[in-house]
Amino acid sequence: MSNDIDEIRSALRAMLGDTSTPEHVVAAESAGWNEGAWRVLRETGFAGIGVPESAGGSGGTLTEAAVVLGELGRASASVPYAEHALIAGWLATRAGKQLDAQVATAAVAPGLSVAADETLRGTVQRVPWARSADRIMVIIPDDDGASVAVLAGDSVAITPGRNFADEARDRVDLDGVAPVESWRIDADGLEQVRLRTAFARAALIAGALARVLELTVRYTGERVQFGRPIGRFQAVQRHVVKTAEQTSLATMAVEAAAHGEREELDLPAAASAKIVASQAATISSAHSHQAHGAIGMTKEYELGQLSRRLWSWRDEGGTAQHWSRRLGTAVAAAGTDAVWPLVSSGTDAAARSRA
Amino acid sequence: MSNDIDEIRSALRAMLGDTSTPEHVVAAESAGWNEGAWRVLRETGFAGIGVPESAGGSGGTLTEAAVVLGELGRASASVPYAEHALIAGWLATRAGKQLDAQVATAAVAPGLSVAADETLRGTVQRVPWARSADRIMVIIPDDDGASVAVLAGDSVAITPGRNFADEARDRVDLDGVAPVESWRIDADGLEQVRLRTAFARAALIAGALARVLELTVRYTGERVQFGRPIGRFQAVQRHVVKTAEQTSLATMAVEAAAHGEREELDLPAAASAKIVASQAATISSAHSHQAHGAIGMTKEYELGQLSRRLWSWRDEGGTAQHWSRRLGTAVAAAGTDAVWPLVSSGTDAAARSRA
Amino acid sequence: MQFAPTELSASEQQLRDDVREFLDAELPDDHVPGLGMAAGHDPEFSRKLAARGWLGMAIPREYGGHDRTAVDRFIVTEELLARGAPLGAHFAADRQSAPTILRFGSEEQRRRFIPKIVAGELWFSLGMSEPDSGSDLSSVRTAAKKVDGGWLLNGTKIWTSNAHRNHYFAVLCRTSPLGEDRHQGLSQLLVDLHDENVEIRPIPFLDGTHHFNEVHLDDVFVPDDMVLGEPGSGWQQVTSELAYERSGPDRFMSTFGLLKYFVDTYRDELDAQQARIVGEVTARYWTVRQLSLAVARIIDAGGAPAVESALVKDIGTKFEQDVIELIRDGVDGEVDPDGETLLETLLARAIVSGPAFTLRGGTTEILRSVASKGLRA
Amino acid sequence: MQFAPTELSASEQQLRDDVREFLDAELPDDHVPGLGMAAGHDPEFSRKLAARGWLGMAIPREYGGHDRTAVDRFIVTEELLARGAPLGAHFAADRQSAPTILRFGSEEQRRRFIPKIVAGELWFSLGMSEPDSGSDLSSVRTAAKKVDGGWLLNGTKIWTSNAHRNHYFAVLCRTSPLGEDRHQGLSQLLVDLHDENVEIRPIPFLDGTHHFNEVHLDDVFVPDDMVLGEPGSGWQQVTSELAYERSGPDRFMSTFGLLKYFVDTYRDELDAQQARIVGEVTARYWTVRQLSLAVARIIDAGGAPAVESALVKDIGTKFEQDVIELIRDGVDGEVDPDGETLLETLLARAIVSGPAFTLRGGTTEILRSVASKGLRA
Repeated sequence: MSNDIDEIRSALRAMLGDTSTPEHVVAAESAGWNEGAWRVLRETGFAGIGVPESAGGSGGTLTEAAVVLGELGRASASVPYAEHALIAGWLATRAGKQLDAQVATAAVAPGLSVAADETLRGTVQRVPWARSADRIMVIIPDDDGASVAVLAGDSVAITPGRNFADEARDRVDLDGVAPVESWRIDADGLEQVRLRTAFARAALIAGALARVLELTVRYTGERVQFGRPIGRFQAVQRHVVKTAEQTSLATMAVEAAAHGEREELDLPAAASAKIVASQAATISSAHSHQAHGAIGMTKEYELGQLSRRLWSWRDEGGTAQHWSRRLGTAVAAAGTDAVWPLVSSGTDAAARSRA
Repeated sequence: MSNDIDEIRSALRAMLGDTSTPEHVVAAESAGWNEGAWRVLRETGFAGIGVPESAGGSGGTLTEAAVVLGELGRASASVPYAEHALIAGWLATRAGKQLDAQVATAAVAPGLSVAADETLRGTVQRVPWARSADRIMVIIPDDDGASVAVLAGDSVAITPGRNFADEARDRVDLDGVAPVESWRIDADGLEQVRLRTAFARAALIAGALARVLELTVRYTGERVQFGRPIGRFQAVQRHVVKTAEQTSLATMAVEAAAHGEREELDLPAAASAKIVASQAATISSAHSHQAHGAIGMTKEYELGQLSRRLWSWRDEGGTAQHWSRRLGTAVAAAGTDAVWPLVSSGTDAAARSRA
Repeated sequence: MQFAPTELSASEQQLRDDVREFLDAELPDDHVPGLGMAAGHDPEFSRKLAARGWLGMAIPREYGGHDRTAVDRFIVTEELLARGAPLGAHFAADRQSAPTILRFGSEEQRRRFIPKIVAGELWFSLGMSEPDSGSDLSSVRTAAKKVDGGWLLNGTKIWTSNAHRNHYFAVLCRTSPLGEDRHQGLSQLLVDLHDENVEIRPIPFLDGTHHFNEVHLDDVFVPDDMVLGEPGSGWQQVTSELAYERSGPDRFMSTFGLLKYFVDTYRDELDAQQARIVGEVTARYWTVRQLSLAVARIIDAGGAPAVESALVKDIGTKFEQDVIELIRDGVDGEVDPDGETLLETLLARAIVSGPAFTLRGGTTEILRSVASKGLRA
Repeated sequence: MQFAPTELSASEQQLRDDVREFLDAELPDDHVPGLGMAAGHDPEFSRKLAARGWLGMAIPREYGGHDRTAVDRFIVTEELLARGAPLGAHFAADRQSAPTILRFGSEEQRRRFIPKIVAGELWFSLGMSEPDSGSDLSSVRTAAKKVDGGWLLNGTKIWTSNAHRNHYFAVLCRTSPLGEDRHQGLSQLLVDLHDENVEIRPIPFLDGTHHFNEVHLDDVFVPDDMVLGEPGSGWQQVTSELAYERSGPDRFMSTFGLLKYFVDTYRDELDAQQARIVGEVTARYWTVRQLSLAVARIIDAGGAPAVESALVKDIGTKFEQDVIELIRDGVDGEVDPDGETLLETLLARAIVSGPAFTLRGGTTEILRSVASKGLRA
């Protein structure tokens, strides 16, 4: 499996080296996404990682999915992989359906109402990539779980929106839209959607941070001030080391949450991944920018494009604060004697569920 | 007035140089207070600063009181000046009474009940210096203000307690005690008690921090490692500068809150002083200890005795968090357009009250 | 350290009231506040301020100034910043160029430039940084060669804010070759940004906006009388200049609007955590402001508060960043760069600009070295 | 950086279960947890652990050890720390002295010391620091003069934890005069703390408790066979030794009890802010622990994770301090050093001890320099 992972990583890195160049990243910010990169990811099957082959995907577990997300984050590649494969693809598979879409996106949509004739009405804010999606999956939570409805992209009204990196986060208005298809999921299914959304953003963050660290190490090794590389100054070393530490934490939290051949994420691991990654995004961007000085504040230099993603992704899928409250409530409910078993559960989800 | 202040400061510093030597500080930690220093402060009248001469005090405003507190904090002098003069003395004066006490202390005591015959029953936790006080003033809040009752020190049961610096913070149990005297205060009076208590601890903190900074500058200038004073290393400079910054902030907040010939403290200024000073205590102690290394962790070295006081005083009189919530609630209630007038009110309490 | 709390005199309070009244009248109802020094570049607004006597306040009357104090200037500045007023056209010229020319320039330079700056008619950029010279100013490579009647200037300056809008900039350069003492042989030349041999290229900011420029100087002829002071005294000039710009309200007020509009948004439904945030931020603003004001008083009393300035800048710029994180915590959700409320708008811009607060005017690392040495003195 | 998540094997899980069961049985109901390495010094407890095979786990069987892995040792250690078990008697000997003697000592030294350490019968202190030598170990002044059959040792060691309770300590000293290379001519001597020429004076800790000592060496005779390895190889020994002690659970677990007893105290009335604190601390523990465990796996695979160890120590010790502040924030009141609950007791002790976490075993500043260089390699 670790060979597979290395292969996926190096193949993706090469592919994104061609399709998510600085020019592509700039162009994607006008378009709201990187269509070319997505097309290649689809053609090569990487877009289907995490979806079983039986359901039209490329197979692979959450570990492989995290590798894909890490490379996408690293390359600032604005593509709907998380929504298409990990949410929409996974929900369809779970319902025994094939997702027939070039670009699917998905969003939890508490603001929608379902009429007696099953048509949908209302507004969904900040739907990733909606303008480019031929299928929009809305997940409408209720007391027993949620209704899932698949909408045709051209059946809804879209108002473009964006995040800091100019990735599409669009408003979707539904005025009595009939879904292409719909079904029910239970509360566990709804929780998985939320955990997967958080996890996916954490994995993107970890990938971006690895690149931020490389840039910071390189820049501070090359930039000379007062006759020597600035990386020789203790004050700058502190920024580099803090960046490395946060990168290690985010990466470890993500990899450990996905570790094993698991199909499902659990709350402690996915929440921890998002909490640690979101905090790492904040701390690392402060230190890496301070180490870089003014050059880091320019649009051309790669650090800025990564920072703008980090500032978006730390909040998307739930803030560190949101997940901390959820995790803390669960820990307290489990009780005093469950705290250490949970903390020391490592990659063992079964140990967490017993805690 | 500033001449007066300089005189008070230098006279006190000399006096405490004799009565709060390292040996006295160690002895005070066994006894729970520094009786000798207090006796001299009484004899010389410094213990009465902040209480009008007409009421048996030495006169002076909150600015002079802050100077006294600053010197006491700086010298780690464990004496009941804040409680004796600024709370008990002030409450007595306000009620037109003379406080006849060698050592008075005071505490807000929500846990006490007053019987029909005016006797008191219940427990007051963590009363400063109770074991040494001949008069204990309890302030029992209710819906309209509070009852103030003066108790004889020998009429109550005392269980010794302490803070981190082994300053007496005793439990006082009342089993149907008849007060020596009692009266009512209104809600404004009760609020002043709380603001004065917070302010006094902030002023002690500011004084202690000034000394922490001196020690840190001196130590890092003298201690040699790798062939030069450690203060030449950027990493150590950062600790020194952060200590200086926090000292400046705490000192300014305290002095500005007291500035002018005011009799009363207002919520924004007193709360700000305690918020800023309590946070400064936490931040400075971290940086000063890191700059000092192991020597700072020993009982003999002066830094430790200051740190243990800072770790106590930051919480006593209300934590930074407590006062932040109170101040924040007041700011929000005053409304959007009042925010800037309040922030920019400077030393002008009238401007704050208009905000 | 010599910080003392200070109260505003009656005339200072009057000045403040006047500025507040002016801003109430001048700023439109739909005014979108700017973030501190990065606020809008509005020549008309700057001229109106000048007409009220609020530019060049601490400049002598003989150069068109108003002979007022550093505290008066502080009061006007903080009121402008509190409202996010469009001070971009005059700010650098007023804060830095006019005092520098007054202090180091020839009488002719003073008469030529200062009255126009004070009138809000002449706008300056700063020309210190270079591609290979950031904190280490003595390593600048831009150089001027002596020619008949002046100098031929070649090199590249970078991070030049508003060069595309302003009239002049002061260029730090070598006027004699690099010798043993790196600090010798530097000068500042006052260069017309509209000169045909000056090429200005935008450096797009992180979010695509245009503040910074790269300025290429290709055989720009600078007459002798445009050398600031004596040739070779550039190092002394820029180091004292850096001290001017350190501790004013522009070093802690950039994100004030976040507090104001946070209160505006949540005041009726403030939860305990949000109340705590409002209280903490308010307390710290109140205190930092007093420190900054105390420095202005020291300057007015003829003091040289170098350590105090450095400490206040370090405290203030870090605080500006802390405010962003504290308010973001209170908002607790996705920040929409196209958000509909002023709070959302300001927060989004602050997040993107925040890293620069501790870089401009000398990085935190350099400041701490200055402060640390001063504390031992 | 080469951190990889790792799962515990069935036998590792069994070991953990065994340790948990042992601690449930051995720790009394009224056990007051210690704070990490500063927990109680209880020879009987250490001997019981030894009897279970849980000391010297990674030491070869021929020296009385158990030929187990760094991960096995990690598992035992973290379980002990999670319970605040009294590991003070054996901890330094087991973590540091036994592996050092194994690696650098003579065969005779190995046979003489290691089996007793592994049995929990022989306790070691560390003798690196001196009054004038903190982070800069090469500047030690303690010196040994060659005499017939051994060395005469003179000098003073400081911050020697538990010297008043332990049997031996390894003294870093000069065995040949300071030359051009400061790192040459240093050796470690194994010194009997009960020698009549060794004087041990307590250095009271901040709160009056006794952990530290000053150890005076006045013409202490040390036989030749008590020089660790070859004379002159002390520098290489201590620098590699520092790497051992960097990244284990003792670097992030010292304040774990705060989380546990915070949950215990507030679980039924947790407000939103407290829930947030519990969640954040839990998430960070879970992640830091995996990093530390990953280092143990690298060691077992024969790797040399110097950078990883330094990063984990920096992360972990800072985190131990952060936990104190986060939990203090959740308690929000005066902390009573004589408080009645375990939460109060632990919190008070943690506040007083906390500053030491980022000092012991090499300060943060030194670590960052190590890590920074490694990241470029």
